[in-house]
Order: sequence, then structure tokens, then C-alpha cells
Amino acid sequence: MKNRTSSSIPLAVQTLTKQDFTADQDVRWCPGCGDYSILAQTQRILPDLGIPKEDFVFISGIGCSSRFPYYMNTYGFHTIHGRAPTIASGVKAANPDLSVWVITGDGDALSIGGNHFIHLMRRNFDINMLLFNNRIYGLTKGQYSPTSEQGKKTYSTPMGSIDNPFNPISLALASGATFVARSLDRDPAHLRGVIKAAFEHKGTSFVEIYQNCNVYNDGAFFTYTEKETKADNTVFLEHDEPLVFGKDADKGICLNGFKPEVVSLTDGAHTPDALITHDQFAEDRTLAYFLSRMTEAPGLPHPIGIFRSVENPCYEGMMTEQINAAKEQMGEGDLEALLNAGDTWGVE
Amino acid sequence: MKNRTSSSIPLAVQTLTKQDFTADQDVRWCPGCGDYSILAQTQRILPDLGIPKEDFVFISGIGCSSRFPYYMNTYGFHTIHGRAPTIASGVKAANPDLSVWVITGDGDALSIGGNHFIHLMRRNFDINMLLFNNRIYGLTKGQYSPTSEQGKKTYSTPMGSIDNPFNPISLALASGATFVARSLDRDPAHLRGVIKAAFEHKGTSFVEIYQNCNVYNDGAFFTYTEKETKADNTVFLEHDEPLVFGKDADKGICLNGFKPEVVSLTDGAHTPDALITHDQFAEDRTLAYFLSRMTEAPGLPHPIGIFRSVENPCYEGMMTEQINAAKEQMGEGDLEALLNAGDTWGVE
Amino acid sequence: MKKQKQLIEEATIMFASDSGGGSQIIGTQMTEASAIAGNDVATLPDYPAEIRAPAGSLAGISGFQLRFSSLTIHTPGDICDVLVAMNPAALKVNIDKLKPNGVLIVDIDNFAQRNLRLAGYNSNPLEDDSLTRFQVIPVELTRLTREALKDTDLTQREIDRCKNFYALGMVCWMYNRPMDYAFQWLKEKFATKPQYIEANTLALKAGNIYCEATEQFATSYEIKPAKFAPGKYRNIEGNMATALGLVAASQKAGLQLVYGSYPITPASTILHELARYRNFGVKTMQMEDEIAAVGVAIGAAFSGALGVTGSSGPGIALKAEAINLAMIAELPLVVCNIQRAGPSTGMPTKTEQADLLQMFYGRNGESPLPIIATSRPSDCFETVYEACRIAIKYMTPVIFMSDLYVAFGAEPWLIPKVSDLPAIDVDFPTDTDGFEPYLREEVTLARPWAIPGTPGLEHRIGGLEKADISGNVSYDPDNHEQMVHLRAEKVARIVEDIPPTEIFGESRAELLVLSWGGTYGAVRTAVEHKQAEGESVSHVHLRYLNPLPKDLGEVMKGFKRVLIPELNLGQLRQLIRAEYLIDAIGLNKIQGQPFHIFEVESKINELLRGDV
Amino acid sequence: MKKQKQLIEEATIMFASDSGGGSQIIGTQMTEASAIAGNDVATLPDYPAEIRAPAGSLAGISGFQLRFSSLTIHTPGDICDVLVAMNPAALKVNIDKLKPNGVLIVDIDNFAQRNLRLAGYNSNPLEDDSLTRFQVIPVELTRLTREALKDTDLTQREIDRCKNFYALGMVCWMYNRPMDYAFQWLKEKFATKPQYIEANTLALKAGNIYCEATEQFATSYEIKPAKFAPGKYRNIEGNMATALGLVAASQKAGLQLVYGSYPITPASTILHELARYRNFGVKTMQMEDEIAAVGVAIGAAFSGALGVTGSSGPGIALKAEAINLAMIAELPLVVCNIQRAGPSTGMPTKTEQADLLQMFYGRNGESPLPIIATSRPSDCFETVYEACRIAIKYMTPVIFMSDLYVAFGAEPWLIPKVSDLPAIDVDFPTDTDGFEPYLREEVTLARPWAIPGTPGLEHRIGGLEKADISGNVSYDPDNHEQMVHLRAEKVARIVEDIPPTEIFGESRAELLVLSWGGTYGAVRTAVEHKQAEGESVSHVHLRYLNPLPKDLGEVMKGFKRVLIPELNLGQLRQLIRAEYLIDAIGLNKIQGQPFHIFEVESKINELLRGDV
Ligand SMILES: Cc1ncc(C[n+]2csc(CCOP(=O)(O)OP(=O)(O)O)c2C)c(N)n1
Ligand SMILES: Cc1ncc(C[n+]2csc(CCOP(=O)(O)OP(=O)(O)O)c2C)c(N)n1
Ligand code: SF4
Ligand code: SF4
Ligand SMILES: [Mg+2]
Ligand SMILES: [Mg+2]
Repeated sequence: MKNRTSSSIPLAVQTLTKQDFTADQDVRWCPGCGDYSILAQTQRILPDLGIPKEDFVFISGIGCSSRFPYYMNTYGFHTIHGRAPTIASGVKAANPDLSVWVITGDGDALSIGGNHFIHLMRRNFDINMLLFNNRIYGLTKGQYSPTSEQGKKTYSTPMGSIDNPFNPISLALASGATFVARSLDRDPAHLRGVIKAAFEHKGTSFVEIYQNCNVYNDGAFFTYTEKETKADNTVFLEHDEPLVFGKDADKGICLNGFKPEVVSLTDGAHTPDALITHDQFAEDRTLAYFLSRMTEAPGLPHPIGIFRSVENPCYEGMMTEQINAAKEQMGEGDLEALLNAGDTWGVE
Repeated sequence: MKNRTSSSIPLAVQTLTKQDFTADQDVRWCPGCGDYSILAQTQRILPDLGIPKEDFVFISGIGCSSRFPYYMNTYGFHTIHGRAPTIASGVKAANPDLSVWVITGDGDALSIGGNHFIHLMRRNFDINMLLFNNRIYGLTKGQYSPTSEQGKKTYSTPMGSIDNPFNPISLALASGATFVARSLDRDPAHLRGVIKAAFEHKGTSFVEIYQNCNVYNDGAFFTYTEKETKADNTVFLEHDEPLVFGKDADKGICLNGFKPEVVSLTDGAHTPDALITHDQFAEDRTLAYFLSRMTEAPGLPHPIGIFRSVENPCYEGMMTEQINAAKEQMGEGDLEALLNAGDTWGVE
Repeated sequence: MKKQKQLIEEATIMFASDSGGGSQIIGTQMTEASAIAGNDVATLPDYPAEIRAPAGSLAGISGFQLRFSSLTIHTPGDICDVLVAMNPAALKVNIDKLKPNGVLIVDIDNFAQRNLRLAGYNSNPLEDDSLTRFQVIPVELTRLTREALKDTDLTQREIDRCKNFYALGMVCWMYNRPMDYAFQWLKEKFATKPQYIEANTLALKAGNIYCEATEQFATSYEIKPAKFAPGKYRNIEGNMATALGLVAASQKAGLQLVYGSYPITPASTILHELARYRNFGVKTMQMEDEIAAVGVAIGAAFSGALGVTGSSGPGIALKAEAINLAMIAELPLVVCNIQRAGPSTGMPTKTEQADLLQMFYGRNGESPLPIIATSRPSDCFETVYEACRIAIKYMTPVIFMSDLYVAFGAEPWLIPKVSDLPAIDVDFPTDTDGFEPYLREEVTLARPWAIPGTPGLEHRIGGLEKADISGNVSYDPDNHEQMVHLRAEKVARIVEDIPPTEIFGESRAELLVLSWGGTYGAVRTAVEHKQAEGESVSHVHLRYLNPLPKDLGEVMKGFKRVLIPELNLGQLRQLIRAEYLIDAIGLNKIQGQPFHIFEVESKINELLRGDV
Repeated sequence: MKKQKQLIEEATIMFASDSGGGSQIIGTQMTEASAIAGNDVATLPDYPAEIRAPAGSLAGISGFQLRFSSLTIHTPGDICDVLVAMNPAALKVNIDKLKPNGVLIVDIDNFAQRNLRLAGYNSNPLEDDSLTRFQVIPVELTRLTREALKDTDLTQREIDRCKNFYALGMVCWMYNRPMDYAFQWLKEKFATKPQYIEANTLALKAGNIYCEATEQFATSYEIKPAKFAPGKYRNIEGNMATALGLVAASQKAGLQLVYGSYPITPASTILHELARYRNFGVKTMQMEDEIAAVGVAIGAAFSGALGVTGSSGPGIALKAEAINLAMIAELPLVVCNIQRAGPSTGMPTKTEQADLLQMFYGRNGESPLPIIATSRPSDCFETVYEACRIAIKYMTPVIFMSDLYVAFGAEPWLIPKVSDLPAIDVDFPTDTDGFEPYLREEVTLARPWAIPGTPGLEHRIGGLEKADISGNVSYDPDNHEQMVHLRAEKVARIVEDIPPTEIFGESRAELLVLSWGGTYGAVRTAVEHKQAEGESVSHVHLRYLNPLPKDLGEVMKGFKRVLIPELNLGQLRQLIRAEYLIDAIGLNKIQGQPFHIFEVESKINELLRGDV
């Protein structure tokens, strides 16, 4: 559906509203859960995408986040734990005209579903994945997840977890993802923008959304989302813009060999020209990977925004091409001929 | 076992030979298969590692490569498809003194076993994984694998495969692997060196070995392994050395922003100083990642050697620490006390 | 006003509130207090579906049912004497469980329009006639609690969270329960937050005093201690007992316990519990998925540890391939299936016992495994211990089956003496002479557990068919047949470890009720009742499902008819019919709920008298 | 020398060589030639275990057994008339399959010391007395082939690879087979390598002439065409027929076919075959694992395609959780289980039928699914077609069972007319009026297949229990019970689609032999033989396993005893016993090999006469 450009949007579609995307089921997340905001932003942005409601399909695994499809008045499939990418791939393969969305959690996508995650990225179906990363298992009541920081004390790790967490952005990039972004449940405008960009990208779009689980992991991302700390601890990635951040846009990031370095833009020693300029369209994914690793170095701000956005052929498109080529070469399949192919003989 | 230093090797161990590691079973790979060389190099290097034979455990999944343990006169477990990392983790967790090796194929590790692969890397058990990458499914007779180049024609893809292949090195790095290397079935000395280094590394060691499947994918790596082409198409990574390659060591690789560039060392315009110097111990993994991506750019040589080797705490070690800490805090577990804990009451 | 005190045999109470409202906590408090007071107790927590729903909504109601008695009881009761409903939704969800003329305590402060609407009430049930068949006791619980705590430093929100203790104080008064246990618990729980200790203690006392003071409460009840076999007791939840059983088995066997798991309701609490026993050397590993979880357990078993994995139906399905590997590799492994209501994701917070045939047959090829099932919370310890013992003795994976009802229920447990626990002998061979990886022990047919690190016993195992004795890969047709039979025979021989079947009641009678798993309590009680009425009915409850006890066929011959009540469509019945060609009759309930005693009774009536 | 020509009814030949040695190729050539000549044919390729073993080793031997006949046959034969053994290992592995006085053709050039040792012979069997019970025809096959091709440009290695065609030439002479088919095949196969066409053609002719010329061969045989029903035929392998059946079903239904799979023996060739039909719009997707494979099929089904997945036992085990999802989501899906010998990895290149109960019960909770099984290569088409038809008609996953023996075997297939294929009606609703995702069709209980992209029918499905009609999530106890019964009832109603049971033989007799799956041929032939001897025995072969035909209970009542031969430990028997309380008797073989006819016959004898 993505190839419908906005100019060709039928009128009926343009008049859709958030309400049209709201299902009649009671929303059952804990009061205060970050999932509400993600739902609301999705419901708000969808009417703007210019495609009819019936062409949206939301597919999820299992987890708090994965109840999402029930609340969307679109086609939806709440599948099994970790397997949403596979079912979404089937949906898209069978009908490339649908706008297919995978809704998943950090456990769903990266723990049990890790394999499907990396393979979805490399196949580059035109599917959008929203990963609600709350760094915890919400639905099963608070065990650590593959994105929980090492040492995290949870019900299953009373002495602290001992596995190193994944960096979902790095993993997606290394798996071959063509669109990789991060956004925040508590930054509605940014979130809507990223969801829209993900939709517009042709190929698999991976969006990690930091999501607050106020029951089992409250405040996990407050450094990046709350007013007092946000500006100094995040850097918003904008294409072709230097990496500048801080309350007064007073800091920037330089490259030193392969290492990022924070510099002051007010001490006169550095100008924005010296900073790394973001290039989300870079074919080479080293920059994006480099940015994704900044999350780990102390003192560095957390990158938010689109890390990479590169057009590559989509799986379903190539499949269609093969089918067309085959039809051209061998002619449209003729069942009678197929059954009678090879060496046959008659008996009277 | 790895903490036994060579100085403390008991004599009996030192006198082990390749023969000691050779099982009494007939080797059943196709004549000419690259697996033979990997087996031979492993059997040759093991006696030098200074640990008793009974402490080696080889664990594999399913595939041609995965028959490997049957040919090693050590403890071995030929498990099920893709799951060797999990079983190896259990072996190591239960007995950290064992030297645990995972033998796997590109399908076994990266297709069905992809999730266990990435999680093994992040947990950093002191386990060594040798991945025999022949870019094909050997055992099931020639379907494409997740490392097969796009467009590959196989039994299951008569019109060419349409998925983008994984880069196992990138994936391992993004997953958090602490030791990442690549070697060649047809370079016995290099292979032995890398196997030894993998063993010596404390933490998960990942070694990708380019392996020729002469039946279903013959010559897949000849550019990198055969005399005529090898020197110009590979660059051997050596710690603290500049990236120099070519028949006469006449070419080098420079960094241009985030992009690698081949330069001539003979035209006077560049000296080795201008080249990228390899740092396998760099904490930051961007360099290693950058090197891993070189495989894809045309004109660039293929890196062979150790991409990254960094010490991080191991899962089994941290587990032991927690156990010790718990014993210290709560005292060695007393079963009688445990059963009688909480609120109890007596009935006469 | 003079209050009356009445001696009664037993009572069943239900606490119900929003899931954050503390019903589980006060339920547990009351349970502990009753148990310590010497009653027999049985509990049934009823968690809401999956996620915390908005306050006041039907989907968010959390309930805790508790029965305590001066007699021996086996279930948390079919129906309640008292319902404490903290809001309209709690009332709506649970009112059907209150017996006619039962006591209904409600927090009327929560019956505002908004809450009524959320609960789907068109009119206020306290004001219309819909509750006339109950003794309704409306209490201004919110106001009273605020009043009682007005001098504390807590915020209003914090104060409101003490309401549950106010209610607990009331119930303690009603049943003459000392509150010391709760005081003590508060002290430990809030050791670092003394203001909470104080506030909840105040609330507790205030609730208690309220009952003493107000005329709403005229009678309190006394329930004498039950008769228990002598010994030391504690109150225990099923999953907690399972965790302890695993630790005990590993300790008695002198083995490390490695528990690989992936969170899933209702199995997760075994993982949580075991994770607390690092000082016993217990290694819990939360893995990336269920396959990895069973994988580490298998690897640990190969290394000589007690490898255990636990999950519920959907996760167990994922483990099938790996369990099959452990089966052919003949490694000891315990697989705990804490069943929940299926199929598929089903109703994850509800109970069922519909995975029995999955455990028998859910693997490719002929893959026989011993299967044993626990019957009640206090039985989990012994049953899972037995699973470990069999696994090690016979070198085989063993399936341990429990279910959500048992896992989350609690009851008094006669704490065993460590020295009385059956021995678990582990023999890691070291003798290289004549060692063969698949040379079998004569009686058990177990192969040797030769573990890595043992000099001279290096060998390879795997999932391909293996030659008898040598364990090498073999494609020999006769060898395959022999191995298939040997593996079946090994499991069959476990029958020798099974004690003779205990028949509860006469060994020859009209009707045998045959049951397994968590239906024990309801079935046993129903049969007790019927026997007390002089009916010709007996009960056999199976712990061992595979193999079945060898005398079972004989036992069944003593009865004209056999009734098999199950929370599925007849899975044990299918096995019994196939094995013994007996026309066993099913009583099948598949509602995500345990049997009520009366349901079993009326089926017995039907069969004995032909009333339908 | 005057050669004799003898008319015979049938012959069974076995070609055996190293796996690179071309036995499969010449076996197939001879099969095609015989089929085209009008014989009934049946084949049994015997692949070596997994990997190509070193030349000359026992583990590397690849065999191809072919029976051709002027009568109707159902199996590739119990025992061979001719064995062509290209080296000592080929001889050793297969000599037991040669009948006494059978013809043994060996390439003596390959009987050097080294080869004998590799095959584990202490002395040369051609020189000691061990082969005296056969007609040994030693041929210098290597030398003769080199001689015949000495004028070509091929290398010696290339020349040696033509030996198989030399052997084929000989066998063609022996059975008076025209070689045109082989000539033609060579032309197509080596279209780009004319030197290979020439060389192999030369070898073929030389082998033929050799027999004509040398005294070693005195007699050739002629086998008349068999009587077939009129129609057009082709020779077909089981998996190929399965692939065609899937394409046909999708075409007749007017649906896209999406086949998600992960390679595994013996299912992979279905994937390979289907991958060739892109011009039919067939989308084959080789996925990262079996779970993903069934996942894409389910997603495709949700989108309105015919979603199919195929695997073998271990892979099917992995799919269980997802199949259960499709079951509760009530989506059409076809799951092909091409069984191999288990348990675990087992013997991947051998046959068995031990996954039946896994297919019935290998999922958590009550998860009923229709199950149908094919009986022979030519039956795969119709059976898998029927699986698709049922899946779509009843909106349910359907299990299609085949096995390695059927999958790799070949036989003549009466090609159906496309117009004669049963209709498969697909109705994608578009009417929004009164649309409910779980409102059922009255007769079939199928829910509507409302697919994404349809305006106004937006709805959500999932793995949680769903409310009747609306399909919303529901935890209501009674609703759950109702849904469990509805799902069971839906599958039960498929019984109405099952034709009355065909009894081969009398409908009242001493013995009924009841079979399913790939044992058809051996059982049918055994019963034919016994009936010809006047014995009171009949045969029923089941295609539908779940539900069972509704007249089956009645049918079985006509017989004193029921024998169920199976390549497992008695899985259908278990079902039949439980369902009908009949003391069915088992004949169970679990050797990775199909039944021999005589095995079934002797069991029948035993039961009819009490000989043991
Ligand atoms: C096969 C299977 N294993 C385990 C579960 C239990 N389970 C449900 S959701 C979940 C994890 C949820 O975590 P996440 O994906 O982070 O989602 P969140 O609830 O945090 O949004 C688990 C373990 C399941 N439903 N199915
Ligand atoms: C669960 C399961 N699925 C599929 C298979 C079949 N299978 C065996 S090995 C293999 C792939 C082998 O490829 P790779 O790992 O690259 O090993 P190679 O044979 O090339 O060394 C497959 C698909 C299996 N044994 N088990
Ligand atoms: S448990 Fe956490 S993630 Fe789940 S609904 Fe509640 S707040 Fe949200
Ligand atoms: S098929 Fe390929 S990988 Fe397997 S043994 Fe043969 S040559 Fe080696
Ligand atoms: Mg989460
Ligand atoms: Mg491979």
C-alpha cells in the first residue's frame, strides 16, 4: 500500500479519524502504563497515512504490549509468544498490498522471538515493527528481559541478573535492517513522526520505543524522557545535522578515531562543523552502528531518532518479480498441463 | 580449565598426541570436504592446550559439520538442530572446569539456532564455538543457507534466493561477543592459531571458518583460500599492525570518515602509518564491526583473523560468585532448616 | 451489646478487590493465622486475566478463597460463607460463590456511580432487591480507615491502601483469630518503612474494634483445631512445595540443581522460589526461550547435575523435540508441566488438566516417558522428589505434572524429616574396565551416568539411533527395533517402584471413582460424603500415570463401574479404555475451574441411582 | 549361442553402489522404461545415512529396488530376483535381499583387497563358498566400460562414472527393455555437455551388446503389460504427487499457495518441487526454522491464501504451539508430516509411522484436528487435495500424514482430469451486515474467512480463548467449555464427508486387517494372497484417522478378530481400543523398514490357524 502517494488518497480515506481506529474493547493496561501513549499516537497518526483502514493489519506476539491489536479497529492477530514476525511475513507475502505492523515487547522480540527478529530484518519485507521496550517482562509479572541492565534485581534474579543486555538497535543493524529508529513513549510528537517515517520507508522498519512499565520497572527511561534530564542525556538524530545536544544546544559529539567524544560548543574550541553529521541514508551502516553503541559509553547522550533508512529491494517484491518472470518464461501455470507433464502413457 | 597455565601442565597431559583425540569411528564426510581439515587441525592443536583429554566436551547440533564430535575421542554430544549452544551452556554452567566446544554449521547456528547463537554471545559463557560456514545446507543436500549470497540457485531456490545473507561476524559483534575471529579450512596453520587463541580467550569465543562443501557449494571461498587469488583478496588481521595486503604487501586500507579505502603502498602517496591499525583489544567494538562490513564492499579484501578479543566477566563465573556470596550471607544451605523455615507449628 | 460466640466446624471466606487491592495479602494472612491456630486450611487464589485492568473494572478483580476447618478438608470449598467485596466489580464477579444467607461485607464508599457503571450495574445492588438472600453488611471501609489513620503521616493514597488490613481486622474478629501473626508479618515486610507498619497495624486493630463495637456484628465464630497426624507443619503453596522438593532431591542425591526455565504462568513462581537458593548451590537460569531452558537442563544432566526444567503447556510443546533427545540419550531430567487452561494461549490464569496426552504422546516416534502427577499443594514436595528419584535411578527424563489450581493453592504440610526422605543413589562410574555407554543395569535397564571429566570414559551420545551397548550410531534395522523395545521396557519396569494401589473405601463396590492430579480434593471429599451416606463407592487417586500401577487392572475388576472425573475431555479415560478395555465413564469439566465437590457427588448419584 | 526368451509375470531388481555411483539414476531409468512399457511398477530407494560416506564403505551404499509386473502390484517386493552390486560393500549390504538362486551381477574389477576390507570382508566372497546359493555373474564392468569408451575425450574418472549406464544396458537386455527412454533422458540431462550424452549412450549400448554376445547371459525375460484402468498415466513419486496435489487444490480453489518450510528429510523434496511452480503463483518460503515456516503459512491463511507447511517428526514437534494457534484461530492450514524413523533424530533416512499419536495429541489443551493419511505414492495427490478441501471447508488446520517410504517410492498414477477434481469452494465474506468473526456456518460449524483488505470486516483474532460468535477474548467458564465442545464438534462433523468404509473382501469374516498409511501395499497384497488361498480375511485401509469413519465400529463387528499392522508400537491400535473397546491385535515392526508381505501373511496365518 505504501506506494500510494498522498496525492492519490481517496477522499474517504482522508477523513478517517483517531476514533475510526479505536476498537470497542476496554483497554486493559495498568493505569499509567506507557503503552497507552503509544496506542494513542498510533491511532492519531494512522488516519494521516492515506490508506484505507481495512488495509492495516496489526500482528503481535504475547506480552502486555502485544494486546495492542485488540485496541485497534483494524485487522489484528494476537499470535503466540515471539512468533509475530513470522506470521506477519506470511500475511505480507500473501498480500503485499496490506500495511503490516508487528507489535512486540523486549521479551517477545528479543528473547523467545530473537531468531525471527533477526531474520525479519535481513529479509526486508515491507513490514513495520514497533518494539515496546520496557526492559522487563510485564505480563508475567516482572522478570528481567534481554534488555534489562546487568545486575537487575527481579523476581527471577534476586541477586541481580548476570547476562549482558542486547542493544536492539545494534542487533537490528547487524541483521541487515534497512530502517532503524528509536523513540519515546513520553514524546508524542517525536513518536508520531517516527511511526510515520517507518510507514513511509519501503522495507522492514524497526522502531524501538522506550516504554515505561510503571508497575515492574518504573522510571527506567526517565533520564531520557523527563524534562529535567532529557536534554542533557539525549541527542536527537536529524539527517544532515550535526550531533548537538544539551539544554542550550551547547554540546556536540565529535569523532576521535572510532570513538565518540562530547565537546562543548561554548568554550570556543569547537564549532558545529567539527561535529559528526548524521547521515541516515548512508549505505554503509558503520555510522549507524557507531551511534547505536553510544548508549553504552558513560557521559554520552542517548541517541533518539532515525539511525538508518536505506532503500533495498523487499522480499515480497522480489517474490512477485520471480513469479512474473516465471510466468513470462514458462507461461501462466496450466494445471492440466502440469499434471500431464513428464512421460505419460495411455491405457485404453 | 582455561585458567591452568601452561607452566602447571601435568606431564601426562603434555604427552597427548593427535592420535589420542581420534575416535574409533569411521569419518563419514564426502571425500574432499573441508570438514576433514578442520577436524585434523583441531585434533592437532588440542594436545598443546595443556588440559587433560577427559575435560574436553564437544557439543554439536545437526548438519554435516555437527557429526564432528563423533570423530573426537573426547566427551561429545551430537544434539538437535540449532540447540547446541543451549546444551553447551548447561554443561558449562554445571561444571565450569570443563573445556566446552560448540561445533555448528551456518544453518545450524544462524538459521534454526539463530536465537541461541545471539544469546550465547551476550551471556559470555567461557565456551568456544566453531562455525563451519559452507554457505549451504550440506546434510539435507543443498538448500541455501542464511549465509548464501542473494540470488543463489539451489534446490529450494531454482530462481535464486531472495533473502539477504547474514554477516556472522557482524551479528556476533552486535550480540556482544567478546572474541570474534574468522579462519579458513584451507589455511591449516592460521586455523590452528585461531583455535588456540579462541581456547585461550576467557569468555565466549566465536570462530567462523570458511569451509568448502565440494558437493553442494564447491569453491565458495576459493577466492580467499587458493594461492592465485588469496593474497589480493584477503587481509590478515594482526593486532597492532596496519591493514596491509596483496601479493607483495603492496596495498593497505585507510579510513575515510566511516568508510574503508584501499590505497597503494607503492605509489608513494601512502605509507603504512596512514593505514588503519588493527586493535583487537579495543573495548569499543566499532572498529571490529567496521572491519566485518568490509566483506561487502567491492574491491576490498576479506578480513581473516581475530576481529575482537576483550575480557569480560563470564556467566558461569558470575554465577559462582553469586553462589559464594549467598553462602557467605546466608550460610551454606541447610536442607532441614529450609524445610522448616517460615511459620511452622507442631501437632502432638 | 452482648456478642455471641458460636462454635462451628468450618468456614469459607472470599476476599475480592482490584488486583492492587491486597486481597491476596490478607487472604494469605488469614490462612497463616488459621493454620497456626491448628485448623486445616485450603486456599484458592483467583488471579485476573493477565494484566492489571483499570481500577474498578470486572477484568481486574483478584480474589482469594480460603476455607479453614476443624475437620480434615481437601478443597477450598464449593461455596463461601463470607464474601468481602471491596467494590461493585468484586461483588459482581464473586456473588455467585456466596451461599444463600451468607455474609456479604462491602465497602459502600466504593459504590459510587462510576464504580457501578464500570462493573456493569445499572442500579446499585445494595439498593435494589438483588441481594436480599444474603446478610449484607455495608461498611464505610474507606471512611473508617481514613478516620483510623488520620494521625499518621501517610498520604491519602497510602492510607487507602491500608483498607485491606482494616477488613482483615474485621474478619479476624469474626473468627476469633489472633492478629499476632499479621503484626509480625507487617514488621518484617516493612522493616525499612516503619510508617507502614504503624498504619497497617492501626487499621488492623481498628477493624477489629469496629466489629466489637458496632451492632452490625452480633456473632463471632470459633473453629477448633483440626486433628492432624503428629508432627511439624507449615502452610505451603504448591509451587513452593515443588521448589523445595527439587532442592531436597538434589541435596539428598548430592547433586547440583540446575533449573532452566522461561517465565510462564503458572510455572514462573518455581523459578522465583529456586532463584532464592543460591546458597544451596542452586543454579537457576532464565533462558531466552523454553527450548534453551530445557537445553541447559539437558546439558547440566550430561555434566552430572540434576537438570530440571519447568513450564506450562505452550512452553512444554516447544520443549518436545529436546525432551525426546534426552529420552534417546537416556539422561536424567525432570520436566515440570504446571498446566493451565488451553488450548493455545487459552486462559493462562485458569486451571485445567488437559495436557496429559500431550505428555504421553507429544513427541515424534516412540518416545516413552514416565509421568507422575501431584494431587495437592502439600503433595508437590513428595511427588516431584519422586520424579527426581526415578529420573536418576532409571536414567530417563520424567514428567512431573501439576496444575495452576495446585500450584497457587496452599494447605498445611507435614514437614518431612530430611533423614526420612528416600535415598537417591547416584553412581558416577569411574572404572574404565569394560565401560560401555549403553551397557545397562540389569534390573532397571539404566545406562551408566558417565560424566565429562572422568578419565578414560570419553564417549559420544546423540539423537541418532544408537547401537545397543556401544551407543555408536546405528542404522541397523534389528538394533532399532531392539532399542525401541528396550526404552519402552525401561519405563515399564518403573512399575516395580510403584506401591500397591490404595483404595479409599471397599475394594469391591458398585462404583470406583478414579482420578489423577489436582482433582484429588473434590473427588476425595465427594466420595467421603457418599461413603458417609452409606453409598457403595470407592476412590483411587493415581500418582503414577506412566506406567500405571500393575495392580490397577485387578483393582478395577472389583467394581461394577468406573467413573473418571477430569478437567479435560477424557484423557485418562482414553488411556484406561485402551489399556484395560473397560467402559469407563467420564465426568468432564473444562471451564478453567476446579471441580466443585457437589459436581462430583451428583455424578456419583447419577451413576449409583440412575438419577439424571 | 542361441539366447532364450522367457515370459514371466514380474521381476524385482536391486541396483546398489556408492552413493555417487548412479544407482538412483539407473533405477529411475529402468522404472520409467518399465512403466512406459505398460508394467505396473513400484520402487523403493534406499538412501544411505545422511552424509556421503567414503567410497567403498558400507555406510555409503545407496540402493534402488524396483519391481515391475504384468499384474497389479502394491509393493516394491519382499525379495529381489536380481542384484546388481557395484562393489563389495554394495554386495554385503544387500545380499540378504536376493532370493535363493537369484541373479547376482557384480563388478569384479571393484573386488580388490582394499574394497573388500572396507566392506568388512575377510575373504573375497566371490572366491569362497558364501555365494553358492546364487547365480553369480561376475562382470569386468570397469574394464569393459573403459574399453567401450576408450575413443571418447573423457578422463578416466569421467569414463568410470558411466559404468552405471553400462549396467543399465545389461539389465535392459535381460528384460527386453527398449533403451529409447534412456537415450532421450541423456539428451535432455546433458543438453549442454554433448560428450556425456555420447559416452553414456555408448556405455548403454555396450552393456546391452555385451549380454547379447557373452555366454554369461543365456536367457532374457519378457514381462507383459499389466492391466490398468483406462486413462493416462505417469510414473510418480510420493512427494512429487503431494506437491502436485497442493498446486491442484490451490488452483481449483482459486487461491494462492503459500508453502512455508524448513528443509528436512524426507519432506524437503516437496519444497524443491513446489519451488519450481512460481508460474502458478506458488510462493515457497524457506524459513529460518519450522516455527517460522508454519508461521508464514498461518499468516498467509489469515490473508486468504492456502497456507501449507511441511516437515517431518522433529520439525513437526516444533510447530505444535503454532498449529494450536491456528486451531483456536480456526484458520485453514495444511500441515504435512512426512514421517521418518524416530524417536529424536532417529534414523532420518528410514521409514516409520510412529507419529500418529503425536499428531492427535501433541499440543497443549484440548486441540482436536482432522488427520488424514496417504497410503501410496499415487494416492498422495488425492489425499493431500482432500486435506486442503477439508481445511477450507471447515476452517481448520488439517494434518496430512505421509512417510518416507511413500514419499520416495514411485508407481504409475492415473492422471486425473482437472475438471473431475472435487470443487473447493471459497467464500470470502464481504457483507458487513451482522458479520461476526466466530459466527458459524450451521452444518460445518466453520467460521467466516474474512480477510484483511475487506472494508468493514475489521476484527481481531488470537490464541486466548474467544467468546462464541464475537470472537472477543473471554475468560467466562461456560464459554470456554462451550468453545472446547464446539471445536471438537466441528472436527467430529467432518465424518459426514467421509465415504462409507470400503471392505476389501467379505464384510463378515474371521479376520479383519485394519491398516493406515504407507503399509497399504504390503497389507493389501498379503490379504490378496490369503484370500486367493480361500482364507476368511478382509482388509480395510483407513485414509481418515480423525474423525474415524462413522461406520467403522459397525464394520469391525463383522469380524471375529481385528489385526492392526503398524510400523510403530501400536498407535492406531491404541485409538481403536479406546474408541471401540475392541481387543485389536497388533503386528508391529519398528525397524525403519516397510513391512514385507510375508510378515503380514504369517501374522494372518498365525491368527487364523493359531500357528505361532
Ligand atoms: C511459549 C510461551 N512462553 C512463555 C509465555 C509467557 N509470557 C507471556 S508474555 C512474556 C514476556 C513478556 O515480556 P515482553 O515481551 O517484554 O512484553 P511486556 O509484557 O513487557 O510488554 C512471557 C514470558 C507464553 N505466553 N508463551
Ligand atoms: C528440527 C530439525 N529441522 C531440520 C532438520 C534437518 N536438517 C539437518 S541439518 C540441516 C541443515 C544443515 O546445514 P548446516 O547447519 O549449514 O550444516 P552443514 O550440513 O552444511 O554442515 C537441516 C535443515 C533437522 N535435523 N531437525
Ligand atoms: S505490567 Fe507494566 S507494561 Fe504491563 S500493562 Fe502494567 S505497566 Fe504496562
Ligand atoms: S555434503 Fe558438503 S559439507 Fe557435507 S560432507 Fe559432503 S562436502 Fe562436506
Ligand atoms: Mg517488556
Ligand atoms: Mg552449512
